[in-house]
Amino acid sequence: MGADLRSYLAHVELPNPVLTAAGCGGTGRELAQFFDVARLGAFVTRSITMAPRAGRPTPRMAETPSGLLNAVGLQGPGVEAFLERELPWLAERGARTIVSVGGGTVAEFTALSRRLADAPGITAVEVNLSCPNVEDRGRMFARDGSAAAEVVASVRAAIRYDVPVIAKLSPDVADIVAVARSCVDGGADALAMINTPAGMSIDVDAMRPTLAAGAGGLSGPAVRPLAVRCVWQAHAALPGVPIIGMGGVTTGRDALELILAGACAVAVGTATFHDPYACPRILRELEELLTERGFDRLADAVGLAHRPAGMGPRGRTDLEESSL
Amino acid sequence: MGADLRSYLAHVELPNPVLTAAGCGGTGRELAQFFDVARLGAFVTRSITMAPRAGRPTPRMAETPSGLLNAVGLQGPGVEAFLERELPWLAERGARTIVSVGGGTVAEFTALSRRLADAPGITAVEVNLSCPNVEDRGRMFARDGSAAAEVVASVRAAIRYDVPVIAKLSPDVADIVAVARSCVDGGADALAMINTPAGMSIDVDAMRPTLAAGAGGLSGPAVRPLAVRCVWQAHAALPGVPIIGMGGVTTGRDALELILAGACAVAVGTATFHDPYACPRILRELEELLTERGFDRLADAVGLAHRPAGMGPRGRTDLEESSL
Amino acid sequence: MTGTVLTTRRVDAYHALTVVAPGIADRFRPGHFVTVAAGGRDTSMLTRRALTVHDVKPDYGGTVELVFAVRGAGTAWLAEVKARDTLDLVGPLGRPFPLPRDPCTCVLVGGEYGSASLFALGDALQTRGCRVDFVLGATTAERVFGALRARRMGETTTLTTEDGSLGMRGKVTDVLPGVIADARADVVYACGPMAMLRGVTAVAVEFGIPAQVAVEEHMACGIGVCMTCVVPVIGEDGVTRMLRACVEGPVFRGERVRFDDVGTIPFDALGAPGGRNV
Amino acid sequence: MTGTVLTTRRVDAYHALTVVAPGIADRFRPGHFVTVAAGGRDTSMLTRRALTVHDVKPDYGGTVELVFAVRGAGTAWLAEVKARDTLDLVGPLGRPFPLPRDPCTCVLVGGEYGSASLFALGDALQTRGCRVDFVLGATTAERVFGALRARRMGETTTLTTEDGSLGMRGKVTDVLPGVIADARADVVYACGPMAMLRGVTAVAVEFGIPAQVAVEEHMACGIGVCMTCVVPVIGEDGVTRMLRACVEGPVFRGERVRFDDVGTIPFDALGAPGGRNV
Ligand SMILES: Cc1cc2nc3c(=O)[nH]c(=O)nc-3n(C[C@H](O)[C@H](O)[C@H](O)COP(=O)(O)OP(=O)(O)OC[C@H]3O[C@@H](n4cnc5c(N)ncnc54)[C@H](O)[C@@H]3O)c2cc1C
Ligand SMILES: Cc1cc2nc3c(=O)[nH]c(=O)nc-3n(C[C@H](O)[C@H](O)[C@H](O)COP(=O)(O)OP(=O)(O)OC[C@H]3O[C@@H](n4cnc5c(N)ncnc54)[C@H](O)[C@@H]3O)c2cc1C
Ligand SMILES: Cc1cc2nc3c(=O)[nH]c(=O)nc-3n(C[C@H](O)[C@H](O)[C@H](O)COP(=O)(O)O)c2cc1C
Ligand SMILES: Cc1cc2nc3c(=O)[nH]c(=O)nc-3n(C[C@H](O)[C@H](O)[C@H](O)COP(=O)(O)O)c2cc1C
Ligand code: FES
Ligand code: FES
Repeated sequence: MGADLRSYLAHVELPNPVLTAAGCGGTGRELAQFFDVARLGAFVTRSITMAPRAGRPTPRMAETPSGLLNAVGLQGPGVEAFLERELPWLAERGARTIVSVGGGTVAEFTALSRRLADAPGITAVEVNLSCPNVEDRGRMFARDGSAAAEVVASVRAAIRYDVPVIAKLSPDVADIVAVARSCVDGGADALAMINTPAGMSIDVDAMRPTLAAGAGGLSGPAVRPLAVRCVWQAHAALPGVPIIGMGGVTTGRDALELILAGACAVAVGTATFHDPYACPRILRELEELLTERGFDRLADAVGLAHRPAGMGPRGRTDLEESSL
Repeated sequence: MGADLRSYLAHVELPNPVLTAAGCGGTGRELAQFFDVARLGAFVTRSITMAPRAGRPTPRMAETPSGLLNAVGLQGPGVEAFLERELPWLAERGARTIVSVGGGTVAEFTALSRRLADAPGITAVEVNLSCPNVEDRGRMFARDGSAAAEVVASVRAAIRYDVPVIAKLSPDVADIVAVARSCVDGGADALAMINTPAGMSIDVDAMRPTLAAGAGGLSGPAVRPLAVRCVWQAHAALPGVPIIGMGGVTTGRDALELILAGACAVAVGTATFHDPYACPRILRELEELLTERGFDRLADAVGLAHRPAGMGPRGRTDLEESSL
Repeated sequence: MTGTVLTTRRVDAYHALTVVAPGIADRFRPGHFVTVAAGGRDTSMLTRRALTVHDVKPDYGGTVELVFAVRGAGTAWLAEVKARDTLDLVGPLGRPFPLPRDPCTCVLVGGEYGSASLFALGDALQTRGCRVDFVLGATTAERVFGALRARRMGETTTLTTEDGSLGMRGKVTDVLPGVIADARADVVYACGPMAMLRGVTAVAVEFGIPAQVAVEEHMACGIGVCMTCVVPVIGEDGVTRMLRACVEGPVFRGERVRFDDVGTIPFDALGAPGGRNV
Repeated sequence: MTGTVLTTRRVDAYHALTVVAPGIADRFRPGHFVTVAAGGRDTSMLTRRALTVHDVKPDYGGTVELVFAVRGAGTAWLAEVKARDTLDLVGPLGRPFPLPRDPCTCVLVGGEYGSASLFALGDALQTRGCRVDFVLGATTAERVFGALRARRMGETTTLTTEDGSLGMRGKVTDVLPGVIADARADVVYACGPMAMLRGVTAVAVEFGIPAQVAVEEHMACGIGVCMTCVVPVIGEDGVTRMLRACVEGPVFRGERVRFDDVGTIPFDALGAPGGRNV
């Protein structure tokens, strides 16, 4: 008998804690050739925008040591096409769908959330706060606690009360806890971290930036130490808030690292590019690791690495970390 | 005939642009077994503090994918011992010495700088702004532009006018340019970036943080995309300010990447742990790359990747980038 | 999806690997590609490398042959792979070359290692009773791939090199009009660098015949989930969309690819910036 | 500093590699270690692995033998190295075991792979006319390294295993007092896990004889520049300092190492927090 892998985002139960990361699982159809998307804890969509978006010019990717830079620019068909062609397909397949939303103004987030409010088959809404705020010289919402909170509040107000709203944060801020706290105060039911920090690579032969867009977002194992640190800090400061951890998870051990730091669910992005079966494999590996360590419930492992020194390996279980 | 490799930190000329990174070259004596430290553009010391410091408990290091986490905690003998035993030895050897300074309060930075002011053989002073500000609940100076500027101003006031003061910044802020600008306004003659962003690793067997200190600083190739981005942004915003680029430089190509992004000198940290000869090797490789690309002067390559699209590879040379 | 490497060899400027991969060989159709993991365990290289399948054979349940040039760290690693090593492959991927329903005359144009995908295609076309003519080109002789095989298989084979070291001096597009005219070709198939595909398409358009071209864009996943490999392509409805080369291509109708705009977002593309979008 | 691997073999629970490295063999003294680059080109592993030099031989200008247990990714990679591969080594590093000026009786204590460093030491001691007795221990029989060689070389050899599968059931410290007493030992040399070194030191202190112990701390550089490998050691002046195991050790006088405080900064160490420091 394996461990009980159920994970809770506020009151919403997921059968297991392994999700796709936003923008890394296509529409779901592409992955369905490799495994049944209903086996995911949830499928997280790329960030959906109001209107169709063509994204950034190519090259959109550059490989860096243990990392990947991308500048896709939220290419997508817009919310109407998403609701018509993508969401119903996911629902049909029995996938739980977390819809990631992106926008350039608070008004746009509001409009988008209203459009999603009545759509059936949405398990949760994830707010991609790493979008440039066009009303603040393109500064990312995630870089500014109050702007982030305003967006979260606008989404929270528009979305049905029983659909959790998740605030997705970037690590490149001076104080991730402050931003996280603002978002929770703004109504976020859960946090997702980390989105990609801004990075850049220069082609020393062409003597120009490798990406057409110049800068891009860094993902993959290179950023895992940043992700673990952010999850740890947020969990320490806001122990009651569920956290979806992500950033460089490629194995069950990596997933467990984030869980021990305080994540109750884990999303897999770049690893899927290398291994299309990454999500189900990581879930299987995680389950084995939990069983090996004698856990009956995933929830007992969440945040366990925070237990004070000197306490045994399971010292945390009675703290009801699982009440997330 | 190789390219002219001279590099300028304000008015101070260095024979070449390859430096050790603070805290990664010991006292200089350790490296001298492998190569002549006078062949470095400059030797940068670990961050010197007023009093002796024992640093953090062990384990102080953890390997991460293409990265290294460290939590050494500025172990060192204090400024008196430094001036007595370390600086004279470097001067004797003919090394140009950039003294990195660390402190917990503005007053301490001031006192330290005064103590260094009269010492002979100091080529420049680098201010390690990634120190926790004990008067602001341990928040790093580098995370707050005005605190950083205050420290820089206090050091600048104490140090002789002809010794450049370099502000060393961390990437984990929302706006590196804002912090850089504050430091320049506070009197910094040059910038050094990047110090290590905060990261963490958890031992999934012990189910505890791998480092005794919990979190640590992430260095190595994993962070190079962050370093390139920071150097690029700072150079774009402050084109006249010399930048020492660092973060994951392991080869001449990596060094050239930072130079094309806008660094006029490059520091090598973690790479030396893997290859004690890293600095002279990187210098040799850099020289070859510059020659292959037809550069007569290093200065012509500085920031070259910023030239507008459509311009030839050397389109920037007439912009007098070299007047740094 | 790991396969054992059966043989490795050098073919002029290229490396060729034959890998036991029945699952891929079984489903292979000409124009398919695979992605290969480079660097082994603990590598710092995260992304797979896309390589066209050159050939499949029934040996050992099914093998695939890959032909590649060393470009960066990943292909340098692949070049050092030895027989009996295992290789991690995903595939077959992409939309293969569409085959004509009725017998017709086809000119197959290959640039550099791009020719690698043309021989399986030639076989399939000939099986359907098509006439096949080859035009292969490269910068220099040792970078022309498959000249011998083309000569054996093609009704005619024309070679070009930019330095004149093999065949005609010049580019494939210099000789293509003559080959199309002589063969009275009905369709052109091409694989090679973007600039060549653009030229080949222009020639085909001039002759009023379709061109089927296999494009190359930087790919991070090869399975359609990352959106990094997009190319501006005009749809049936006349609207330009940024389509993924890995799943909506790599083979496109040449006339539909906006070659001049590759590496940009054309202002009139669906969702281009400046419209009413975010 | 690359050397060609001459032979690889398994020795019970351990792997042994012999590498041609004249520059290291020449300067070797017992207790020295080397650092090895793991993972090859394009690896994601940045730091070298520290391994004690087990043996040096004059063959091929000079070879070094390393003995190691697989622990994590780096040693797993090393375990797959084959003869004729090249290995990137730096060394010899560290302060070797100090040798007594005059002939005396020495007990050499090794735990797990720690015994590897004791045979070259035993040779050197015997050359100086010393008597050498061995005490080797491990958790279980196959993790006791070098029992045969110890038996050939030592005046006496006592083995211990925690599960009793070889020699006495128990720890080296259970038998050490007897061995010291019987041999009337003048000095103890030890290499092995920290807990064992602490125990050995305690026994030596009880007998009033010096212990020379080779410690193990996590190392990022091995050459004294990174400050990650520190251990609290009491100086001649009575002041505790955090000393680098790689250059100020790995061999320390056991009585000077504050074993109970390893992994902490003792409150009375020079520059400990809470003093008048930053
Ligand atoms: C559909 C398709 C089929 C291909 N078939 C072949 C073939 O049969 N033979 C052959 O030699 N080459 C082929 N290529 C090109 C081949 O994928 C690149 O040469 C290779 O990925 C370069 O990897 P690298 O590690 O040597 O270079 P690096 O520059 O180190 O690669 C860095 C990253 O960029 C990506 N990348 C770099 N150049 C290209 C490129 N041109 N296309 C796609 N991704 C790139 C790599 O996948 C990697 O993720 C094909 C490309 C595509 C898209
Ligand atoms: C002076 C000295 C001599 C040693 N001699 C031997 C020997 O002869 N045989 C042997 O089997 N082992 C020896 N060790 C221990 C050996 O260095 C570690 O087992 C090895 O580094 C683990 O690497 P890994 O990749 O398997 O583990 P990982 O856990 O993947 O290593 C991660 C990082 O931590 C470091 N690290 C982890 N454990 C240790 C450790 N115990 N000591 C130092 N660094 C560590 C590694 O160098 C690496 O940088 C010695 C250690 C020291 C300090
Ligand atoms: C190609 C690519 C596209 C992405 N698109 C989105 C997106 O649309 N919305 C979003 O919130 N995050 C997006 N991300 C960020 C990921 O969801 C994730 O936060 C990040 O990649 C770190 O996880 P990883 O290291 O597992 O990839 C994208 C990442 C990549 C690599
Ligand atoms: C072990 C270690 C110690 C360091 N000590 C200092 C220090 O004392 N002062 C400082 O400003 N930076 C210190 N740094 C940061 C480096 O100077 C450098 O900014 C960083 O490591 C990035 O460069 P790298 O990737 O080449 O190592 C240290 C880094 C490491 C790895
Ligand atoms: S390569 Fe990822 S979508 Fe095409
Ligand atoms: S390992 Fe770097 S100082 Fe000892």
